[in-house]
Amino acid sequence: ATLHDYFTSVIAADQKIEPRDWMPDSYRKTLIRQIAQHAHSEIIGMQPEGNWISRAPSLKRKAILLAKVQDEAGHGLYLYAAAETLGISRDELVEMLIEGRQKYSSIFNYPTLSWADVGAIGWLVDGAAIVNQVPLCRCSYGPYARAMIRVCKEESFHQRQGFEILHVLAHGTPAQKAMAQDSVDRWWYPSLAMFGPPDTDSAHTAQSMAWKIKRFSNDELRQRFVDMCVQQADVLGLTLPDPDLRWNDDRQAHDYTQPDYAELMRVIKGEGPCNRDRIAHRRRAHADGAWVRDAAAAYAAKQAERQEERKVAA
Amino acid sequence: ATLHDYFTSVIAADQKIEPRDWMPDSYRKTLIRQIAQHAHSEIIGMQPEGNWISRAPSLKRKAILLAKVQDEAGHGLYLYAAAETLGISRDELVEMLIEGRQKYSSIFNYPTLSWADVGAIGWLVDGAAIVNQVPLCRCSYGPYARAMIRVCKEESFHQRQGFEILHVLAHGTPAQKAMAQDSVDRWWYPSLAMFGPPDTDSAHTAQSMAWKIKRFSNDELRQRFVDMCVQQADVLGLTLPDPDLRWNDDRQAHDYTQPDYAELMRVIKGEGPCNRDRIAHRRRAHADGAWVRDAAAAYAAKQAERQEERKVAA
Amino acid sequence: MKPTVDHVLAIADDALITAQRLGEWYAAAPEMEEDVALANIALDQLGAARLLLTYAGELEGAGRDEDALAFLRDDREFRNCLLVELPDADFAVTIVKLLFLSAWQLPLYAALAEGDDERLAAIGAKARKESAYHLDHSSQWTIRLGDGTEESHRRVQAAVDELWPYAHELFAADPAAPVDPAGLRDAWLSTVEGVLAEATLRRPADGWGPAGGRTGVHTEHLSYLLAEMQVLHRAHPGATW
Amino acid sequence: MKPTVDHVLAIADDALITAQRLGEWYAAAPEMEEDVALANIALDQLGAARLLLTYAGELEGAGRDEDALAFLRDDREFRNCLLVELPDADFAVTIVKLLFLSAWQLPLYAALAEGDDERLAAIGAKARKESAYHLDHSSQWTIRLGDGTEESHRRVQAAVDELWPYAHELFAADPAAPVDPAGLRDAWLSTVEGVLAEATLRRPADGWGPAGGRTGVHTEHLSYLLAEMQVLHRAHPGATW
Repeated sequence: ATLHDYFTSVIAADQKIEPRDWMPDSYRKTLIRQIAQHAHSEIIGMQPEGNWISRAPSLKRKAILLAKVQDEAGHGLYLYAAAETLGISRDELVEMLIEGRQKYSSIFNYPTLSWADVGAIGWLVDGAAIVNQVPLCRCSYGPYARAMIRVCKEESFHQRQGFEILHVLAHGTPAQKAMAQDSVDRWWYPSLAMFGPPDTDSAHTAQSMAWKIKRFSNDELRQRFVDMCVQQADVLGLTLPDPDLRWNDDRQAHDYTQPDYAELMRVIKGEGPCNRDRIAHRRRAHADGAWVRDAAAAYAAKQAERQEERKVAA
Repeated sequence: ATLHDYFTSVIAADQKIEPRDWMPDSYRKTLIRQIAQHAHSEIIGMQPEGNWISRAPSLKRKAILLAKVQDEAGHGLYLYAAAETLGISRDELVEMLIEGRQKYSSIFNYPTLSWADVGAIGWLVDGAAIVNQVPLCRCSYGPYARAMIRVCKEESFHQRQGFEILHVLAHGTPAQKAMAQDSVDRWWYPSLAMFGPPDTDSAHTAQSMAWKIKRFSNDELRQRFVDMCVQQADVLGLTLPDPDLRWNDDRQAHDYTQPDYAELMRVIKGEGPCNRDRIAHRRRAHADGAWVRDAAAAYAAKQAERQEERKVAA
Repeated sequence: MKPTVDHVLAIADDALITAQRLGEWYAAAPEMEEDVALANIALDQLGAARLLLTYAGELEGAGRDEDALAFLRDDREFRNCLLVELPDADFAVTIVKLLFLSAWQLPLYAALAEGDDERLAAIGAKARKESAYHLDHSSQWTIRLGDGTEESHRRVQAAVDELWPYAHELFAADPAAPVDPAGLRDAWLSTVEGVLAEATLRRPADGWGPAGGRTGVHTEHLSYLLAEMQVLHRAHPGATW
Repeated sequence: MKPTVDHVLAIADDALITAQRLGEWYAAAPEMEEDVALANIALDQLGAARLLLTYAGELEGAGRDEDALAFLRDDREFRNCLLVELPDADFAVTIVKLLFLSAWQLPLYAALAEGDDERLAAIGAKARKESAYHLDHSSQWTIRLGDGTEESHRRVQAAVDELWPYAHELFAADPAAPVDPAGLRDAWLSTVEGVLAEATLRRPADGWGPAGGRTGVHTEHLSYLLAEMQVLHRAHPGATW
């Protein structure tokens, strides 16, 4: 049997490919691209929410938000580590991010304009991420699947926190309720767009499904998300901004208006409201921190040298 | 008659020394030091008040404050111009300021902690400045005397504006009135200290008086200021924070508690609350603006060259 | 027909936010003369903003004066274009923002001065003269920076490239406006292209045009600006100053 | 005897303002691991602040909870030392501020943990463990920066020089305080001097010691920090979140 046959048989048996295993180059590349994009999304995703850390309206909310943004940094770290098992370094990946050669989730190119947006991101954006990611816990590549299990556990915690923020607002003062509704109005369609273009236009789906990296199509996942949200919006007492949203008894699912995919393409291309700010922020942090990283490296080298000298002397 | 005799006779006749006239080196140096310090004070003095431009509580107050800070820049400019008539360049003077080799009024090393401080600076600090400066309108050095006439006119306008700010606060809500009183409590003694050490300790007074640069002693001016403020504080309905302040019928003046001159000396030495911030701000502005000044100079040189070429070609 | 409140607020908020950003330069300009000039321009913009806000408040008829409108609206209620709220990262950005804005305000105020609405005509007549000075000042600096040193050329070109997309929002067609902004684009382009050419600067290609300011969907920067601008006024509800 | 409200507020506000400053670093630390670490420390400080503010509110007995104290006092009512409110101009400043603060918080919390007041003892017992981590983290970085490159040595020495005077305020004698700060100076000095020595850094001379924080006379920086921190809470009086 060839290496390729072995690879195929592992996939067919629903078992895991591990870093030590042979894998086709295109499988490796697809995974690197996807995991990196996922890691970048965690890192860039710190910005829109972090924007409200300094202004969180209560100390409890400030603590929860700080912890959430910290979790995102943590997710970024272990996703980069998962990507590194595929033979690429974090430094290379970060370089590709700040040079715009790799993408991150387009949703983070929208601005957070109010505190309610922190809630909406938790509820809708993290909600969509979970729908996307739960199947990835069974992904064929072991390190990615295991990272996803951990990420999903924390994400569902974040999603509940976001829901709770909106719930409090929606049951608060009229101004708070308006803030919550405004936020849902702005985040609904961008969240639907997070599942990517419709299946008819999706480039990578078939191969990824065959490799069991992907388990459901974009449209299947989007539908699942819509059905989930309708119920929760009802509990919140907020309206999803789609007049054509309704239960379809035949399909046993909700009919809904598709997001503006042309807008999605524009945002992916770089023309969202915040693309430049997000990348500029990352670049600035990277550049401003260079002297610190250099210092840490220089100190570590000196320490190693000193230890070497001590050994020689001993 | 020697040049020195002529100089002395002009002074004696209460006439003006002009830039073209011979003058003793020490007279020139004294004037340069004093005018430069005065100019620096205008420039550094923009900072404590400028600190409230962005937060002024009404648009009208914002406009008045912007205009005032602008006036200070203007005062700085014509005071530097007056110093330049003595054969020193503005660039040299600015250099001495940011290197800490020349002083500015120590009062600007106190922080502006509330909006009322904008009022207190106008009322007390500009008030003290006027008491100091009105006699300078008759100073023996012509360009300085003329600059002072213009400065004093604007300063008395500023002083009235400061008084008005405090008046509105003192007659406003309890919180506003408390803000005004707190501000007067903090600025009173530093304002008294603006007149310098007591006459018994003052180094430059005698010679400056003889030269008619200075016309009254520190203590005379300070007394005049106290007497003026007592009356105005009464109109404001605010208390000057000196329990021993009272009318002395024999002296036909108010007795009052001297400011803490040891504190004044510490602040002059550099140990006021804001000395470092003020100079750091000035340095940063100077450094950040270097590329702009370079560009303006380069452009001017190019233009001159082009004009030269056009002349040659014509 | 009277102009709508939102249309007047748009012009007012452009001026107000510009004044606020310029006010941040106090005691920090590259030259002392420029400290004076920037404060002057800030004062002009603030003056126009006050007249316009007062008029907007009267049109609204809900008893809001200039201060209520300036200090008690949140960012979603502000109608300024995004251009003016962007942070002034350096002097080049400040100058190019002012160039783009004043090259728009000048023909706008001129048209208002000739328009039907008496109040706007009076405000326009006053403000157009000031705009002419703002345009001249920012043009001269753009030229000096563009045709100055390598460093200044690089910086001002970067500012032009960065800000160009935000200019599109200024010209979004709105036939119901007192002056339809779409009609101002030719005058603007001819002014700005002339300045850029003299400054030896490259005119960026048109393309992406972020918008939203006129409907209250701003950048993340505006709410910080307002937090600072409004803090004192809001801390003392009902007080007079 | 119960501690006074002001004494508890002093410790609480130190922690709260520290958390607020550290929170500004989100997504901007030199390394991603450091993003995690700084958020961790911010969370610890915030956690201690919340317990202390709650206790201060109870001691005051006027019905103010942690949020009322955090969001509805103005800068003249804050009791934190000046050190913690200074802007974090670069990473070196952040680290040295944290070094100076945690080398003070650690013996303070340890002493509170052994003290008479049960509430403060419980808070101190929890917070001292966290302080030990903060001190370790900031010490390690101080050493790395001091003994790293020429550039990092220059920067961290500048931060030490700049901040040293502000440390004096921490030790102003106050025999009425739950723990007299004057008694913490020896432990602090021995810790900090040790770290500076290992970091090959010069220990500045003592001298000027700006103060005022404990009586509410702050630097000009604090009111800006509070304007941002409090803006949303204050915009919705009486709302719950």
